[in-house]
Amino acid sequence: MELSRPGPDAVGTGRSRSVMADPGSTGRFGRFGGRYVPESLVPACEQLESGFRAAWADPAFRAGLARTLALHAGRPTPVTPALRLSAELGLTLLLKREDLTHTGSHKINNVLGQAMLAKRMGKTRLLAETGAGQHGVASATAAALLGLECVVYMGERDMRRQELNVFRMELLGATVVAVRNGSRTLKDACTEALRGWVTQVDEAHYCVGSVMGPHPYPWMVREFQRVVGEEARQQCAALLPQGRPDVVVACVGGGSNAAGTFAGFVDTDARLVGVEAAGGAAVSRGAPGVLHGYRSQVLQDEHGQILEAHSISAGLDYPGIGPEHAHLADIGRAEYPSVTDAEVVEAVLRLARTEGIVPALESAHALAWVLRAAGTPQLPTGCSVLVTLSGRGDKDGAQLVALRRDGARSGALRRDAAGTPR
Amino acid sequence: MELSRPGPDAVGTGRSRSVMADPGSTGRFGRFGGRYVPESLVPACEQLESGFRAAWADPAFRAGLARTLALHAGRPTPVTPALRLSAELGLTLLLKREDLTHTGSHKINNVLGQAMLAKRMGKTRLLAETGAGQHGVASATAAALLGLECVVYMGERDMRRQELNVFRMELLGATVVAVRNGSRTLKDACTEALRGWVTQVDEAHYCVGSVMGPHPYPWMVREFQRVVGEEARQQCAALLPQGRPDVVVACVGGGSNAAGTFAGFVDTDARLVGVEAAGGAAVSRGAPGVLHGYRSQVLQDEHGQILEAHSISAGLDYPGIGPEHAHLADIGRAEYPSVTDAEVVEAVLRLARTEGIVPALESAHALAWVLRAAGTPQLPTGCSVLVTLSGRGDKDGAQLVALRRDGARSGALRRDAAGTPR
Amino acid sequence: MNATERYGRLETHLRRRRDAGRSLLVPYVTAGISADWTDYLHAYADAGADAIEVGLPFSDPMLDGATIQEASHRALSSGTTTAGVLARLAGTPVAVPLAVMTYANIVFRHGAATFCDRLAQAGVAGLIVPDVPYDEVDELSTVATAAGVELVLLASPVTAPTRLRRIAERSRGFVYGVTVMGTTGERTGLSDSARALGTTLRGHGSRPVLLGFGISSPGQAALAAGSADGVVVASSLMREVLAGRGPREVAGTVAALRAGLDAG
Amino acid sequence: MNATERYGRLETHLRRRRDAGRSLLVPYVTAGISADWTDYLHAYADAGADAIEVGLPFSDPMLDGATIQEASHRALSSGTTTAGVLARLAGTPVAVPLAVMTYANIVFRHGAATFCDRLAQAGVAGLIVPDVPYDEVDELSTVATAAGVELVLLASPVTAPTRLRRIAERSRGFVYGVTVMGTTGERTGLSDSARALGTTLRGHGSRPVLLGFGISSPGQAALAAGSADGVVVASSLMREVLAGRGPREVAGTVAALRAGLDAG
Ligand SMILES: Cc1ncc(COP(=O)(O)O)c(C=O)c1O
Ligand SMILES: Cc1ncc(COP(=O)(O)O)c(C=O)c1O
Repeated sequence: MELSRPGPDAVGTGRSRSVMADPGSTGRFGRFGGRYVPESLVPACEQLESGFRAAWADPAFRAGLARTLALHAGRPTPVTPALRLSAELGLTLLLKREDLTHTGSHKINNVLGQAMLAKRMGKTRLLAETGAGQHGVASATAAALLGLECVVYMGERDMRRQELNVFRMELLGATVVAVRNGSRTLKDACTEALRGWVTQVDEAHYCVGSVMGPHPYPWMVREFQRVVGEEARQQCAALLPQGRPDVVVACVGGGSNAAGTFAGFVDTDARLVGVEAAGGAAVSRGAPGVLHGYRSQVLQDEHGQILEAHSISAGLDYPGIGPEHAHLADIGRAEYPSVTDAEVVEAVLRLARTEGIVPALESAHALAWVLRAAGTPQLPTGCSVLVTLSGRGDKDGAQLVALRRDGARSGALRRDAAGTPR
Repeated sequence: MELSRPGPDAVGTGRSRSVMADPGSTGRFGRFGGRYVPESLVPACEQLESGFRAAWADPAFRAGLARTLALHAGRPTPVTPALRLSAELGLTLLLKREDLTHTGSHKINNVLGQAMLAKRMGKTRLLAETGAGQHGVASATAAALLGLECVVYMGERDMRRQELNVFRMELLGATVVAVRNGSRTLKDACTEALRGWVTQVDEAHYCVGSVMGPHPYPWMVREFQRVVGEEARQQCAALLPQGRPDVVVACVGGGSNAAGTFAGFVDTDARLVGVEAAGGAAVSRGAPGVLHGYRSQVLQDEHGQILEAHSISAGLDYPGIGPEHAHLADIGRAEYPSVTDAEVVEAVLRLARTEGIVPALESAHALAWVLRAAGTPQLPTGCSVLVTLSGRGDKDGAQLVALRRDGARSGALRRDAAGTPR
Repeated sequence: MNATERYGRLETHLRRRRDAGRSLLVPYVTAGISADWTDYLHAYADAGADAIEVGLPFSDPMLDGATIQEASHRALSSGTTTAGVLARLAGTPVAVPLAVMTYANIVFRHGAATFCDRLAQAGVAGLIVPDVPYDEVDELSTVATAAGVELVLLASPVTAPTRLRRIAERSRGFVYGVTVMGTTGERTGLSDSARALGTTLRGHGSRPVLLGFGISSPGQAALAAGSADGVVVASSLMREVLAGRGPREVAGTVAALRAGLDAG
Repeated sequence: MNATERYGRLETHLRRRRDAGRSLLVPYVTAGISADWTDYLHAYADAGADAIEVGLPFSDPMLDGATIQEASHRALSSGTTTAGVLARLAGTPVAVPLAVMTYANIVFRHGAATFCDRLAQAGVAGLIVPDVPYDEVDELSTVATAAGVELVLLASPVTAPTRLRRIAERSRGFVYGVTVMGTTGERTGLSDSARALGTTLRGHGSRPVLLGFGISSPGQAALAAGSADGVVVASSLMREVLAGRGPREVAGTVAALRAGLDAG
């Protein structure tokens, strides 16, 4: 695909404004989305939808959320020009720094929104699912800040792999529930959280961690993450001569950081690129299906059984993708390439050594695609690229150390290579 | 000691402006400071002093540093009103959030300043000492960003204890040199870094990690950290009815976050409190001495042998204290109480569960003093307190988990207690 | 029998029995749980089942509790597929109507119409899809009807009154009243809200109303049948199946439930 | 001998020998390195030392390389203290003058004046404090003079010309030219800058100029003595001491250095 190079007048014009808009009461994005939940959860979803509609239309709620994001979570985050890497790649690379938020990823934007909404709706408890623990830690954080209880569902296998994050959640006062079903990982934690919600809908809000789940979640989470794209758009306007980047790139697990980023640019002519993990590429390797309450592209076998995703990054180890992304792919407004684990490790190293930033493995997917595409017709020399760095890599240290020990996936991590700037 | 409660007119008046000023060519703060280095390092210190004087007087340098701090490191950091904890303590508690900076502590302010200065002076390599690894990671980060080489000296014992941070430094392209002398910890790393500097003064800048070392370091590092106090002062003016906090509190290892914070308030009537670790309380338990190139209060035995500090937090495990702090204590402008490891663990838990912030063990010292003093004449009900949260607690997770396993220092960390909000 | 002839078989059958004064009993089995799983169907029918719910296993059974999760997992692990189950059912005429219970993803994998046609071809009368609620039902209900499959809708204790009426009207085969806020699984007693749900649903027409989720003992079944037309029993039976009890043995439990209902 | 009488003893002694055409040799030993450490002093003197540098161990010896660090560490570990060392020296008259080498913190621990008085009482003639550079020397130099202790100043290859002159003028006992940018420790050869340093320092007056740091072999010593009045030798001797060689054995090395100097 050739890079589209619109004239300046095309910015903010060519695209329909109805893309990434309010999906209405059905929660549909084209053929995707919806609300595939048991009847017992329908009232809760309806109540949440109307609660969110009211809050989102209430300037006081939005001001309160904005204030909390600013005073507590550290917004706005900067857009950093990656000067040395840009020079190496022959393009202008800008990084939206969600790694600098409180708790270290964009997840906090969403959980603060949902926690404040839950409190406004009179709920006293947050439920959350978590894989690697990032969303769990963020949820526990928001709950502590607002004086809510917090119960986090986590696969037993993930709990063993992420002992530290389990500890962090407990430190924050949350209760972590071990999920012993199925593959004992994220998808089972989601399922279990939905089950748990059914039993406590009155007092509990289920704080979904990405743009997935039944309506209104995909829409609501995108709106809570919209701040990423809106800030970035303003910041790009100040940093780039042409006012907006040619290409906007974000990694996609469920797709919340990508959705928030894209929301800021969907009405421009910027190309939108969501990068999936090769082992969890729901758009290119999935098929339409229903999982965790919504219809989307889902990794599944020919019989309709959900497949486990496999990625070096726990946060992208999810077999679905937010329904709005499936729709954006359908209509051609965004593309969803995927990158391999080895490319991801290379990208972590490359950014660390050129810009002094160690990105989360998740975020490094977006960067890995840029490294691959730079200088090809996909990303021609001289173009400008905004990459959302969804989170920081501190959490991945132990995993990378283990990788180096095994020497398995990437020669780039070997100790002898580590000392040499590349 | 009674809390001073000045009238509003006292703000910015009562105090002499010469406190925390330029210490001149001798680098003296009262009877402390100076430049106790071998003759072979004197020219390098002099060159550094004049290089810093020139840069600091150059608006272009300061603008460049400010831009890098903003675009890359995430400044300004917010001041967060700790609403729930304030209510519990009966006072107004504000937190200056250095934990939200890139790499997770105030250390980045200093290393970016020094790295940019080193580059301006034509150096091609940064040397740094590190204990827990925070300053080493920050230095490696700044070096990567500016395209400098980086060599980090680290005690062999600390390297074993902090494998992850060693890995992070290597990931960032730094070379970590194991120090096998003496106690094989921070103080030996400092000594070894000074030794290393002697052999490569032409091409290398020694990037000292706190307000210590020979002149101009204590002054220069305080100036690079001044941004913490100046931002906080402005932010407090917007947040507090009386315009400035009654008490300003920061933890003290070498004392850089405290120095930067105090610099913003020294000319007001705010009380200044630097909190040391009970096992590293250089002011209250040290004696005047000379270590690592400067004269100050130093933990030592009656024969003049330096003692190892012992604290739960690696970053405060240092037997000296910045000379300007020793001077501020001398003249009574600041106080330096100390807190125990057990109080520190309690403070971590308390902040985590009331505000959703897990502070670094170092930073938790400042908070622990507030918890102890709240409601006593030290911090009477209704007063306002600014605490600098110098860093985030992610790095301490493994240590706290180990503590819980041992059940040694604090019952508060036991698993059964963890689920219950306190 | 073509689709149109077949359509309504489940409901007709249940109505007839109910109208004869019988409390309805619909026991459950997970398809593929053992090599001889279809023997449970015959044994259930012989023990007094009025219809049988056949679980088509799904990897992520959102509305199921630990027992049926485990059963689904086992069935899938031993290679159970939708195609295989339906082929088996097609070759296994059972004396009472069957309703398949599965999740939306299984239904939509190759298109809902194709799925319903295959059900019909296998002789299955009804379909229960707990994660397709009333608002999402249009597409599925159209193709199910076209294929001659009765789409059973579920109602919960928190479903709003008008919505309950619509569900009752739109459901085919029977109306499935979910007695608890929670997943499938054994519980003791029967809540007031469960009884109220049965009563309300019965008030919205003459279609049979069955209560399910958490009903395990004959006494509970009898209690439930007091405010509905009958019960669905799943987890308590599957616990026995998982424990290795064969069709005859589990049928003993079904017979006991039958007796409880008949006595109640 | 009171302070005033004593003062200048080290320098007078070294000048006299130098003026007699002798290249000066100042070997080093770490005080407390072994129980019999004072025997090294006598042995050194007998083997041709013109003065002896006695290292007073410090926990954080910034300017010392691995060998002397290890020696300091061993001495401290076996309980060596300043007071103990000085008491021992007071009871051990040595045939040549002694200069104590230590770090600022040891000097300032109980006040520089007290420290210098104690040195004098122990019969020590000179003091070398490598981490008190020229700019910081006022306080110490005043009290040392008052106590009758000659404060030896150091100069390095990168010290600026005017500063070199001031150091040479202000130093007492001798001027210590540090030959390398680096710590103590053995090296091969001798750099041009080291020789230039010796030459420059000698140009600033008649006070003896010794070169030190990295001088280990008799040949190197002779080379160094070509552009200075003599040498300080430390690490190579301490390596032998650490290896367990006794006073007589190490004195053999001192004698070889003496021979090298005399031959050069
Ligand atoms: C840093 C980071 N980035 C990205 C993701 C993926 O989530 P999403 O696709 O919703 O942005 C995660 C999930 O845990 C994450 O931790
Ligand atoms: C988070 C944090 N706070 C405080 C300190 C202590 O340094 P200083 O006293 O110079 O602020 C450290 C040192 O590593 C640190 O990492």
